[in-house]
Order: sequence, then C-alpha cells, then structure tokens
Amino acid sequence: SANDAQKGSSGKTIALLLPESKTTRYEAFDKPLFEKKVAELCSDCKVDYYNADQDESKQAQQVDTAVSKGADVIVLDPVNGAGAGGMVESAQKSGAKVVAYDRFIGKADYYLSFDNASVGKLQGEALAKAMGDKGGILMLNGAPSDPNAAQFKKGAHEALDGSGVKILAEYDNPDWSPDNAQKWTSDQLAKFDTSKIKGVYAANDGQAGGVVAALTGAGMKPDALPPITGQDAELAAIQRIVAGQQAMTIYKPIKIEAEKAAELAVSLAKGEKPSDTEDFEGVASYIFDPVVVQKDNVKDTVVKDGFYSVSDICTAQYADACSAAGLK
Amino acid sequence: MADVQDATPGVPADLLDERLIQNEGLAGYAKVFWNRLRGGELGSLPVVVGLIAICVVFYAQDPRFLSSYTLVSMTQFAAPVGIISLGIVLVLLLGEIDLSVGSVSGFSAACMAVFVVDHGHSMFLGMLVGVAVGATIGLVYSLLYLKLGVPSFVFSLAGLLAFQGGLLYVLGDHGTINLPSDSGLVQFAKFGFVPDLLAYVIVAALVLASLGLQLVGRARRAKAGLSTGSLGLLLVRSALLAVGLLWLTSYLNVDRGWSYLWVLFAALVVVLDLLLRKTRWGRHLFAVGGNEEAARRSGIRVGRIYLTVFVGCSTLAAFGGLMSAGLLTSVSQSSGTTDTNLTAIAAAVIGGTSLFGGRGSAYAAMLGIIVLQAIQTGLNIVNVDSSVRFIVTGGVLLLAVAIDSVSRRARTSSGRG
Amino acid sequence: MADVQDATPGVPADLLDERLIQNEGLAGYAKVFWNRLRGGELGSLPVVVGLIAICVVFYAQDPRFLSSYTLVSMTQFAAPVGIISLGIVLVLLLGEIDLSVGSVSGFSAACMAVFVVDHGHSMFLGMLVGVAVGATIGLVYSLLYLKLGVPSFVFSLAGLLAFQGGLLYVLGDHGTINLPSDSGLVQFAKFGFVPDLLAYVIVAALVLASLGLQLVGRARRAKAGLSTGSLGLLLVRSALLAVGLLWLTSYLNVDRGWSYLWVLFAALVVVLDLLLRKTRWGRHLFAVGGNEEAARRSGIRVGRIYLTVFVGCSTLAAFGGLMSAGLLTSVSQSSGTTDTNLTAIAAAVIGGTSLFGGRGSAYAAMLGIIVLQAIQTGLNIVNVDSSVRFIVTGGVLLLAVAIDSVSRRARTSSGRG
Amino acid sequence: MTMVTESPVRESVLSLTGVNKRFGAVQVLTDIHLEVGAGEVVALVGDNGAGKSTLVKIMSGVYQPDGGDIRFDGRSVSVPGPAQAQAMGIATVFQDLALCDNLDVVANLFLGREKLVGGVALDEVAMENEAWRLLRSLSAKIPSVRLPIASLSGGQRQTVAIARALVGDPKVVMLDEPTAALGVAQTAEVLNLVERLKEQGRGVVLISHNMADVQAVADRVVVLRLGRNAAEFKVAEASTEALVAAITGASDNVVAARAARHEGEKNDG
Amino acid sequence: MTMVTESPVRESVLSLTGVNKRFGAVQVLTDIHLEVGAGEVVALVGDNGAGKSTLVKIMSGVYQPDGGDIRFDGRSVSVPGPAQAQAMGIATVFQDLALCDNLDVVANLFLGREKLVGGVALDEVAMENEAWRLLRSLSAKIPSVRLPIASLSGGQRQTVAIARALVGDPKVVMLDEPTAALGVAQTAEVLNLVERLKEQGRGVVLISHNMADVQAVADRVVVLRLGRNAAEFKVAEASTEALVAAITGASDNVVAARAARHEGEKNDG
Ligand SMILES: Nc1ncnc2c1ncn2[C@@H]1O[C@H](COP(=O)(O)OP(=O)(O)OP(=O)(O)O)[C@@H](O)[C@H]1O
Ligand SMILES: Nc1ncnc2c1ncn2[C@@H]1O[C@H](COP(=O)(O)OP(=O)(O)OP(=O)(O)O)[C@@H](O)[C@H]1O
Ligand SMILES: [Mg+2]
Ligand SMILES: [Mg+2]
Repeated sequence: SANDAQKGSSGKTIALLLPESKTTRYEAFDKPLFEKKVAELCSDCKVDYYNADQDESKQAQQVDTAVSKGADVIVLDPVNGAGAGGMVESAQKSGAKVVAYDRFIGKADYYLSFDNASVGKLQGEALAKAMGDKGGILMLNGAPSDPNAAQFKKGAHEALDGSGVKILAEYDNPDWSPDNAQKWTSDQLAKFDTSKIKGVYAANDGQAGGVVAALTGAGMKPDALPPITGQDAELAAIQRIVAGQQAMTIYKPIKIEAEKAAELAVSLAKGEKPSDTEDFEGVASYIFDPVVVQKDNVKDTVVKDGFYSVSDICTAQYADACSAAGLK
Repeated sequence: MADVQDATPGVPADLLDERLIQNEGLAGYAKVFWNRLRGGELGSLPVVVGLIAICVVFYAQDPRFLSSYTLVSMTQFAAPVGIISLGIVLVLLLGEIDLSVGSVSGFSAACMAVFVVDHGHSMFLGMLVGVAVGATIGLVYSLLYLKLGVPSFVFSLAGLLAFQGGLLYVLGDHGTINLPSDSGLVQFAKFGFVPDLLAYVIVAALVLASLGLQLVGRARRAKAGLSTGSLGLLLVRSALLAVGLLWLTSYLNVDRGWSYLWVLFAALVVVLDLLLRKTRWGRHLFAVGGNEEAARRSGIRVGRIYLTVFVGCSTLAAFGGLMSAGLLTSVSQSSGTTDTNLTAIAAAVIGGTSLFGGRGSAYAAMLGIIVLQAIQTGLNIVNVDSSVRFIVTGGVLLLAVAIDSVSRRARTSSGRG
Repeated sequence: MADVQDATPGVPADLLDERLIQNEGLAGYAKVFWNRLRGGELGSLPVVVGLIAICVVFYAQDPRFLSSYTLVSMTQFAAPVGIISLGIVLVLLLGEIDLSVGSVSGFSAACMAVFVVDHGHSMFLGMLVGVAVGATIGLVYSLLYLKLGVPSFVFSLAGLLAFQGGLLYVLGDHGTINLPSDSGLVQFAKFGFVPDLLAYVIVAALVLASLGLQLVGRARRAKAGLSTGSLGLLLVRSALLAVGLLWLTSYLNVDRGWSYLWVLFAALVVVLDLLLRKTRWGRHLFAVGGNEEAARRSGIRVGRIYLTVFVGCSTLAAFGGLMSAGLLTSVSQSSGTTDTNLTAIAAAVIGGTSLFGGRGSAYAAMLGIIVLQAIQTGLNIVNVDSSVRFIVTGGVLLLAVAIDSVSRRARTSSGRG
Repeated sequence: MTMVTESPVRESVLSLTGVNKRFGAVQVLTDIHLEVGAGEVVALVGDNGAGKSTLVKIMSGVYQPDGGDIRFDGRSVSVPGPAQAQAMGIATVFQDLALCDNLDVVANLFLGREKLVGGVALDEVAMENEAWRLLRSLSAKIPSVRLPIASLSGGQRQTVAIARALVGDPKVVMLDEPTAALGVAQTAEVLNLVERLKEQGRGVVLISHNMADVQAVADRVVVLRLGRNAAEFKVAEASTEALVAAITGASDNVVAARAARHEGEKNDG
Repeated sequence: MTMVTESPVRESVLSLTGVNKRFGAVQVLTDIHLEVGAGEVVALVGDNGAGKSTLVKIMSGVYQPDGGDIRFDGRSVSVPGPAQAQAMGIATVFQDLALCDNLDVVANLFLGREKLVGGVALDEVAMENEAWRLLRSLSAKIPSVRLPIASLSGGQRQTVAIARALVGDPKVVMLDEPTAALGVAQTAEVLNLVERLKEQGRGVVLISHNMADVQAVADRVVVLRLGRNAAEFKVAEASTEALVAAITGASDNVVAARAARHEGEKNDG
C-alpha cells in the first residue's frame, strides 16, 4: 500500500528545493549540475527535485513532501530565507539534515552561498568605478515582495551611498519585470536629460535589458550607453556586455556551488561530518565569491566554465561585436 | 376543486400530480440516480470523479501519493487557502468578485505579526486585531459598493494593490517577521493534530448528529402529510458516511492524524453550509444572487446582504491569512501575494460555484481546494521540470472540470415559459 | 389608426409620440446633455473626468507629467497591453473571461523569437507564426467551450498555467532572447514614429472621413423621413474633434510625434468599433452577450460567435505580445506573466465594459489603458516608496472609477414591465 | 365618456395626487391622481405603455416619483423602497412577476417572510405545507413545489407570484395584469380571490386588459392614456364600448371596427 | 365533448405524431399528435402547465423531443435548432418573448435578418423605417424605436416580439399567447393579423387562454390536458362551455361555478 511504499525506500534520498522558475539559472544550471554530481558520487542516492514558483507556502509544503518521501538530506534554496526557520525545524524533526543553498537560513545545519548583500555591493562598486565615482544614476531594485531583493538593495546602497555617485531616482520593480523597468526608465527621461544619466543600477539582467531598451528607445546610440549593471549572467546579458551595451553582470560560478552542495549532501547522507567549513552567523558554511563579468573577462569566466559556448553568445547579431572583443 | 386531488388516499400531498414519475425503494432510487446521471444533474459528483482520476494517475506514478503522511500534510496545507476560498464562495453567490483576498490575508497577518512580535501583545489579541482588520476592510468595501456603487471588480482590484502596499508599509524595514514557535497560533496551525481517540469520538458524534437531524426532519414531514423518501436509503447513506469517515480517520491516524487546521476548516464549511441552506440569511443571499431586483421587491434588505457578504469574505480572508502565517511560522513581504487570489477563486469555481451568482455551496470551496492541492502535491511527488509542471497543472485542471462540464452538457439548451 | 399619428405634417416619423420631450438646436442639446448628466447616462464621460483629475493632480506634482515626451512614451507603452485589452473587451461582451491573455502573449512572442533568432527565419514569417499560435489557442478554447461546455474561467485558467509552462519550455536554457534591433518589428514598435506632415494628413483625412460619413447618414435619414438631429451640433462636434486632434498632434510633434505602435492600436480600436457597431457580426455578438437564449432562438449561429470571439481574443493577445516584444527588443521568461492579465482586464472594465456581457465598446479598452498608464507614469515621475506606490495606485484607480459609479447611481433602481 | 369627479364614497386607504415620472427623454406619467378605498376594487386600465405599471411601481416603492404626493391611511408618506411598502401593508403582484429563477416555489412564496422553527432554522415543512394549500386554493397545476421557478410554465409562475401576495396581511393589494398568463380555471380563481379580498375590507388595485374581467369584479375603473388620467367610471355605468373608447382615445377604433366587421359577417353568413 | 378524429381537410404543412418529452422527474408531454394545414388556424388550448409551450418549443427546434415524428411539407424532418426551424419557414413568437434586453427595438426586430447596405454595413435607416411601419400596423404605442427593450412596458415588448414574426416569409407562424399582455386595440390588431396570415395561406398555431379570441379566429381547437391530447373541436361546433370543460377535465369547474353564481346574482339584483 501507499504507506509501505513510503517506508520501503532503500538507498539515500536527497531533496533539492529551488525557489522559482522565472530566472534561468535554477533549472538550466543548478539542478542538472547538482544531479550530475550526486550521481557521480553516489550510485544509490536519489535526488528529488522541487520548485516553489516563488511561493513560500508552496515551499513549506514541498519540504513536507520531501520529508514524506523519506529525504535524508534537504538542500533548500528558500523563497524567503528569513522566514524559512519553520520549514527547517519540521525537516530537522524528521531527522533530515538541512543545507541552506544559495540563501541564508538561520536554523540550517549548513549553508552554501554567494552572499546576497555582497552581490549588491559588488554591483554598486563596479558601477561607481565605471563612472569614475561621479555623476547621477537611476536605480532599479528587485521586487518589493521578494525578500532577497531587499538584501541586494541593502548591499548596493552600502557601496553607492558612500561613493561620489548620486542616486537621481530609485524604483522597486514589482516582479522584477523588464517591461516595468523599461517604462520606468523612459518616464525618468522626462525628468532627467539623457546626458545627466551617467549610469544605471539594475539589480538583475532582466531589468538591465529593459533599461537598455528604454535608453536606446529615447535615442541614445547603443554603443554610447552609460554603464549598466546586472546580475545572473543571462545569455542575453553576456551578449549585451560583449556588444558594449551593458557594463557588467554578476556571475556566480554556479558549477562550483552546485557541485560543492552535491558533495556536502552526499557526505551528510552517508552520515559523515564535513570539517572544512567556516562559520557564518553561527552556521557551518561554505561561502563563494561572486564574479563580476565585464567585456574583458567574458572569455575567462562564463566561457571558460562552460556556462556558455562562444557559439551561444556569438549569434549573427553579435558576430561583429564578438570578433571585436576577441571572442570566437 | 382543490379537493379533487386530495381525494387520492394515502398519497403524500406533494406527490399527487399524475405527471410525476414515481420511484420507490432502493431500486427506484437507483433508477432516479441513473436518470440524473444521464440528465447531467449530479451536482459535484463529476468533479469527484475527476479527483479520483487524478488520484489514480498520481498513485500509479508513485504510491506514496496516497500515503497517510501525504494525506495529512495535504489536508493541513489546503486549509488556509480553503478558508479564504469560503469567503470567495460567498461573494460569487452574489455574482460579485473579490480580487483582494490574497492581499487582505497578507496584510492582516502582517498587522497581527507586528502587533504581537514588535509590540509584545498576546497572540490572542494579535489575532483579534488581524481579524478586525479584515472585517474593517469588508466594511469599507460594502460602503463603496452600496453608497457609491463602485463595481466589486474595481474596488477589490484597488484593494489588491493598496493592501499589498499596506503589507510592505506595515512590515517596514523588517522584511520578514518570524512568529514565536511556542505561540498558540503556531502550535495550533502547525503542530496541532487531533488525538486518535478524540478523532473517533468526533466522527461518531458527527454521524449520529446528522442521522438524528434527518430522522427528526423525516418525522416532521410525515406528520405534515408530506413525502419522506426511503428510510432504507437514509440509513444506508449514514452507514456509508460513518464507515468512510472512520476508515479515513484510522488511515490518517497511522501518521499524525487529522490536523486541527483541517478540522477547523471543515467545521467552518459545515457551519457555512448550514447558514446558507437553513437560515433566512442564506435564503436571502441566494435570492439576491439569483435576481437582485426580485429580492429587493420581496422586501429583502439587499444592502444588508451585501454588507454581511463583503465583511464575511474579508474576515475569512484575514482569518485564512492568520492560519497561513501560523503554518509558515512567519510573515513576509510575499505573504498572500503569490497566486493566493487565483487559487482561492479557482477552488470555488472548480467546486461548482457559478461566477454569475445564485449557484454554489460551501462544499464547493472544500472540493475545489482538495482538487487543486492534490494536483500540486502529486506534481511535487512525481518530480518534474517547471515548464512541464505548469503545463500538466493546466491540463489536469482542465480534465477535472471537463468531466463535470460534459456531464452537464445535457442541461444547456434550456428555455422558459 | 396608424394614420392618426402620421397626420401631423412635417414631424419626422420617429418623433411623433407626444410623450417625447423635444429639444431643438444647440440650446436644446445642452438641456438634453444636462438631463443625461443628472440621469447618469453619460457613457464614458465620468471616467474621462476621472482621468482629467488624475492628470491635474500629477501635473501639480510635477509639470513634466504632461510634457510632449511623457505623452509620447505613455501612448507608446500603452499600446501593446491596449491591443490585448481589445480582445478582452470581446470576451467580456459575451459575458465570458479570458485569464490567459498574458501567458498567450508571452508564449506567442517566445515562439516568434525562437523561430526568428534560433532558426534564422525572417521576422515576417516569425510574426505569422506568433499570430498563428494565438489563433490556434483561440480555436482550441472555442472547441473546449462549444463541444465540452467547459466554462471560460476554467479553460483560460488552465491556459494561463499551461502557456506559462509553454513559455519556459520554448525558451529552454536561453532565458532571455534578444531580438535583432534592426529587425522590422523592433524598428516599427520601438523606433517608429509618424513623420510630422504625415500625421497632420492622417488627422485631416480621419476628420473628413468621419464628417462625410455622418453627412451621408444624415441625408439618408432625411430622405427616409426620419429625424436627423441638429446639423450645427454635428459640425461643432467635428470641428472640436479636428481642433483637438490637430492640437494634440502638434504638441506630440514637439517630441517624437505619434508612435506607429499607438497609431496601430488606435486603428485597431476604430476598426473593431466599426465591426461591433456597424456589422451583422457585431450586432450578433451584442445579442449573444445580452441574452444568449434569445439570440439562439432568433436563428443566430451562436457557436460561430463564440468561435470568432475566442479566436479574436487570443489572436489579439498574441499580436499584443509580439508588439510588446518588439518594444522591449527581447523575450524572456517573465514576458506576459507580470500583471498583463490583470492590467488588460482592468483596462476593459475601467473603460466601462460590463463583466456580465452585452455592454461595452472598443473605446473602453483605449480609455481604460490610458487611465492605467497615466497612473503608472505619474507615479514613476513623482517617485515614491514602493509601499506608497501600491497604495496610491489602488486609491487613484478607485477614484477614477468612483466618479463614474456615482454618476451612474441614478440608474440602479430599475425594473421592468 | 362619463367623468366621475366626486371623490369615492369610502374612506381612502391609498391616494395619489399630482404624481409625475419621467425616464430619459420620455415623460411617462403626468399629474396622475388615484384613490383606493378600503374594501374597494379599483381597476386601472389603459393602452400598452400608458404608464399603469410605472404607477404601480411608484406606489410599491420600486420607483421614486419626480413629484406628487402619496397618502396612506390618511397620512402623507414617502415610499423609499419595497421593504417599506410591504411594512406599511402594500402587497404587489408585478407584471414581470419578480421571482427568483434559481429558487424553488416554496422559497419564492415565502421570500422575505420565511417561517422559522426554533427561532433560527427555516421551517421547510410548515412552508411546504402552506405552499400546497395556497397553490391549491388558486387551482395551480404545479407538479412539485420543489421545482426551481426556472422550470415552470408562464402561467405556473404567475400563480406563484399571486399566491405570494396572500402570504401576510396586506391592507392594499395591487395586481398588475395578474391573469395575463393564466388558464381559464385559474383566472376564475383569481377573480374569486379579488372578491374575497374585497370582502375582507382590503383595497385592491387591479390592472387588466380584459374588459369582461374588469367589469365583473371592479367597483370603479380609472383610465390612463399616454401617461395622463383620461377618464374615470363607476363600473355599473360603464359599457365595454365606452371603456374601449376611453382607452384608445377614439370611438372609431380598431376594436369597434372588428366588432362591426364580425357583426356584418355573422349577418351575412 | 366532441372528438374530431378524421384528419383535417387541407393538406398539412406541419404534423406531429407520438411526441414525448420529459424533464427530470416530470413527464411533460405524452404521445402528442398535431396537424397544421396551409391557410389553417389551429388553436392550442389547455390549462397552465398542460405542455403547450413545450410543444411549440419542440416544433421550433428549441427542445429536442424524446421520441415521436415531425413532418414538414410532407417530409419527415428533425429540427436540431431554431436556426434550422427558421430556415424551413417556421416563425415563432415565444411566450417569454426571447428578446435581447440590451438591444434597441430595431435591433431586436431584425435580429438574425439584418438588412445590409453595401454588402457589409447594417442599413439602420431602412431597418428603422421598416420597424415603424411594422409597429404602426400593430397599433404599437412605442415612443421611440431606439429605446432598449429593457425600458419598454410588457405590452410594448410583446408587440415587438410579434412584429418580429412578420419579418421574413414564414410558412407556419406559431404564436404562444401573443395577446397576453396586449391592450384592447393591439389585441384586435393581432387577431386581424392572424386572419391576414391565414388569407395568405400560411399555417398558424395560436395558443391562447382567451376562449373568445380562439373562437373568433381559429378553424380548429386542439385541447391538451396534463401533457396529453384531450380533445379536438371544429371551432364552429365548439361552445365555450365545452371548451372549458375539456380544458379543466370536468364540467363542474370553477368557471362554470362562477358563471352560475353571477347569473344568480344578476337574477337576484
Ligand atoms: N425546462 C424545464 N424543466 C423542467 N420542467 C419543465 C421545463 N419546462 C417546462 N417544464 C414543465 O413542463 C410543464 C409544461 O410546461 P409548459 O410551459 O409547456 O406549459 P404551458 O402549457 O405552456 O402552460 P402555460 O399556459 O402556463 O404557459 C410544466 O409543468 C412545467 O413545470
Ligand atoms: N425604466 C424605464 N426607462 C425608460 N422608459 C421606461 C422605463 N420603464 C417604462 N418606461 C416607459 O414608460 C412607458 C409606460 O410603461 P409602463 O410599463 O408603465 O406601461 P403599462 O401601462 O404598464 O403598459 P402595459 O400595458 O404594456 O404593461 C412606456 O412607454 C415605457 O417605454
Ligand atoms: Mg404594464
Ligand atoms: Mg406556456
């Protein structure tokens, strides 16, 4: 019967819970990389995968389901890290180990991540640097209903508020939407002449795309855009960087993170206790450094890691820019 | 001339018309049932069939879908949105809509959390505040509707936006507020399960109460000279109910048993169902939903009905939001924003409530939320890519309702006079 | 006896009844207007007043709100969702709903993008594919509705989910696809503005065409012995239209001028309005929306109306999605998912389309989307905290529609026979 | 055309003076006066669109008049809504019946006046019983009182609407074309009913296009034409021809023409 | 009670045999037969809920019969929907009128048969003109044909519904209680209309509860009782009493009782 099936699972089960499906990285990179590494390290380990579609209570239920399927290790990338304590508790009660993946959870057993606040800080610093530490910027943050967006925002402010850069206007973009980013930026151009805008902070690559569309739409030449930031290292963003339309994006070497997570999960499943951790707010952690990708290091980062191939990036539209940037 | 008909001796007063096709005994009922099946008048049965189909498919994929553990957590997680969906049933019965239940649930929960965690008041007081916030919002809605005549779609759309802003405003820089895990709310919503014995006692009491009420009703009808329906059928039905519930209880008791949250939801459903079917208020609500002008001309105070319904809906939304916060042990900027509206409305509609008013029941919310929850849990267990998951969710949803629609097909070509 | 009435010489055949309150000349029309104002029969005027109120408030906050630049970009950005909203008007006129227009727009745009960018086909072919995808979806919807009787709320909810999945599936690992910025679509949607002179020519042609048609209509009525209305009023109205449009054109020409995207949207609105008011199909659509059974009994092929409407709605949604992609120069996983549904439906409703069928117009979509866009642009320019932004959006929306509702108040207590 | 100008003999329960009503560009009622005495049956007749139903709706609180005075039981009153009209003791059978299609016969009959058991729950048994009694008293041919109104025939619905007016204890009963859809037997029952109401001392306003019925039960006939008081007759003094002439506003009307033609045919044949 | 068993003299346009219909637990029609000849007026009478309207709806394609045979113009046909019935040449005035409340009078009159100008655009002028002509021919008192149906009086609506049946060139016209809400003048016009239709050689099915009207225009009277054929009369041979007795199923019915009582009163007074 159903209940027997629940008890009778042999081997080890690792549950991987990711927060959403609207950014590419989770299903295109984290999940396959993680699964592949687990399969490599442990033949009778099984990976159960869940995606919460940005819904906290759905994720809570998924934790429950994972427990019901007898997970030994739960690798949890929380929709909302600050509010995920309850889920962690229920999982731990069942005897499972909880690994906070990519986003911090206070009560987790282990934590692996690129720190959100430091991502924002890196973006801000890179922007200030690209602008020569002066001039006005527009600032587009993530969704006000997304707790992580607040962390990026905080980090970015840390970097920018102390610099010589002046924030002309700031916007929390509902749903991170590129359309809204484009509209908002266009509307700002009614107030600030394009010549006054020396840079744009966009929290992620989607918004950066909207910003580029707005600025070019207002008559700016695509090759004369002010520096624009981004995050996620989306293919479209890398293409824009190569073409000189976007200054930078944050690339998190997901491969390292995912594979480390897989190693950790397998060893936890086998009952081992890893010792090479550092401490982050009381949780045994592995912290990785996010990488700033700019035109000059595309080749050494995303291409080198096999994140994208040169042929992915250099489609017909970007062929010229690619050869100019030495990509081929 | 009235007496011409009364002359037939022994026939109940309501079965005298010679055109009525009579059916007696269990065999007769089987025939009636078969005719209703063909005529598409089966109420919610087809959706139940759809649900069973869903269960069979997922069970075939992974038997753990029907394990005690899964059923327990499925019901527990279904309850908060189910409670919100109950309110939606009310507004839909009037032919109105409330798009803001999600935002209201999040906003109320945030008010509660700030009141309790930041201001250090007791959880009980906090919950009162949360519910009061919901009720106040409903009051404002009904004033907008009754005094200014703003359509419900518009004011609830405005509410959807405004209370999302309110949520952000109340939470302020906090972002997320974690509720103390030893608080009554969290204990109740997340860790509260009915002890095994108590569960059996409750089930027995329920079945006996329902049987008793039906027998009393029968006796009253018989005394008044009206038809009573088969006693056998009544007993068989009660027995089936008893066996079903007892078996389910014992199955859930293998794991943690019925969660208090679900029991609360079920109790709300039963109460609301009785209110709708057995009281003046419920009767008037159906009348206003069916034909507002006729209801007004019958002397019904239509305004009061709207008031109670909008207040009821927002209050239930707030209450559902509190329960959801208890289950999650936290309130955040995203509370109530994601899909809550659509899920709550969809549950009511899938369960068989009409968007045009006058048709539906409290059980619709329960049935609908179970269907949606089953799909979601099933897909969680089966483990697929997001793109596939979205597509399958849509497809399965369609399937569940299509069975219903096809069986209703016979009824469409109607006409009067 | 019919001749008793016809006897009054010189009075047009439709103005014979002595109970009709007659009004002649401009003064008479002013009186009629005043009476309609008091009686709450003003069509969309109150919403326009609401819009003006919004404009005044934002203008007071920051005069740049009404700068040529802002108006140009406001109209340009309003157009794609406006096009989607046109389709929503169609389904709402039938008393149905389509919750999936957002997903359909995103999915179609993604199909187009993959077809063009990945497979290297021409943009024209890509757009054909995108529109065909939309039309096919509409076809499937109408089969579900007509053959299985699934309610539109349910199948479009299923579509909302399924095509969101489809979008993710089609985009695959790409995430975002950038459209070549020299492609016709991007050039048209993003960089296309009507040259100054051409704009004046178009406006003049429009005004003359409208005036000519009205004069021909007048002449035909006069010939048939029916009342014609005041010629003066007609000329004054046309003159006002001409002056208004010409002034607006010159004002927009200070900046980039009318965007082709907006002109396309406006043209679609005009065409759809003519289709709805002046053709058999439109007449039948209103009939089905008002009373489906009566329409069926009049011999109208009701099924065909549903088919054309669902196909039309999905096709417009797909087309809007393509335009939106052109304007943004890219397609991503979030295309069409964000609020697009709610905005498109809200625009139709705010513009005055009833959710219950049989009442509304193509201009409703235009008016509604302008209101929504004005609010958003105003808030973008004024720059407030996101919590305040949500609250203000809700409040302003409520305000715009409340003015309408209050003015309609007089009409509510109706009743027949 | 005989005009009765003196006021009715009996003390009037309901009286209207100078009532006006306009809808958009149409002046529907102009300066109407009407009086109904206790135990009196007043027939309100007039051509289609004369404004009879509008007048009834004004008296029952559905519409608000643009001007004019309404007196009930000697006091000047306003009737802000149907609920208030009912509370005063005015029961109305509307021409469009105003039934809730989604509710069954019993629910419609007792809508707004439900019987309760134990103070809260609806007493379905008592209501069903009473429903059968009421319907049988009107010779209704309704197979089951648990059918929703939507599945009743036109006449069955009208019977339900009439039966509703009998629930409660009204002082004035207004019947707007109550027999339009009724069969011969049911029509006879309704006429009997009107006579019973009159005997019980209630005021009755009866709208009908059937002159025979009007002459059979009414005491007084008030004629409206194009929204104005056109004439008033004592029923004993009114011939069918005179009534028809007052309604159509001409004695050489189509009815007279038809009658004459048929007379001619009969004489020929 | 006289039963006419021989088939009607004229060749029949529309004929039904053995038609059955059931709704849920109610058997509404049992084994009905009916014939309508060209240029013949058949009156269909019966008590409320006898099944008259259901029968008309079956003939006009609104309902599908559970069994039985329909012949039109001598051929056995099925009537899958109203559009097909109209295409065949069956025009129907339904008891509930089936008008679209949100459309104006002109739009309703020509619904499904709009006149076009230039092949695509609606010819509003021609339709409005024709509408006035049709309505005046029925003595309608409608202030403006541009009013939505929702704001018309009951009788005005019914006139619109009847006028609709005159648009086009039907072979059979079915009128389900067409004069229920009409004023005296309009009723006379409709009776004239029925006679005109008959003269034009069309078959007419007329449902009415008014025995005087039935006797004035019908050739044959078919009586339904509780969903069955109860009797059939040639109109010349049918007295009002006989008809009422056939409808109610008893000669000691309430109508007879009323008549007797009034006779008594008159003799007394
Ligand atoms: N859609 C339906 N569902 C259930 N019962 C129905 C339906 N339509 C009609 N009936 C039943 O069929 C019977 C006959 O109805 P029908 O309308 O044909 O009567 P009728 O002869 O036209 O009566 P009337 O003179 O009152 O118009 C009634 O008892 C009615 O309750
Ligand atoms: N809500 C409304 N809006 C506009 N006009 C209306 C409205 N209600 C009634 N009218 C108009 O008022 C006039 C009188 O209508 P009313 O219903 O009172 O007539 P009636 O005397 O009852 O006629 P009938 O005998 O046909 O029932 C009609 O011309 C009608 O068009
Ligand atoms: Mg009337
Ligand atoms: Mg009938």
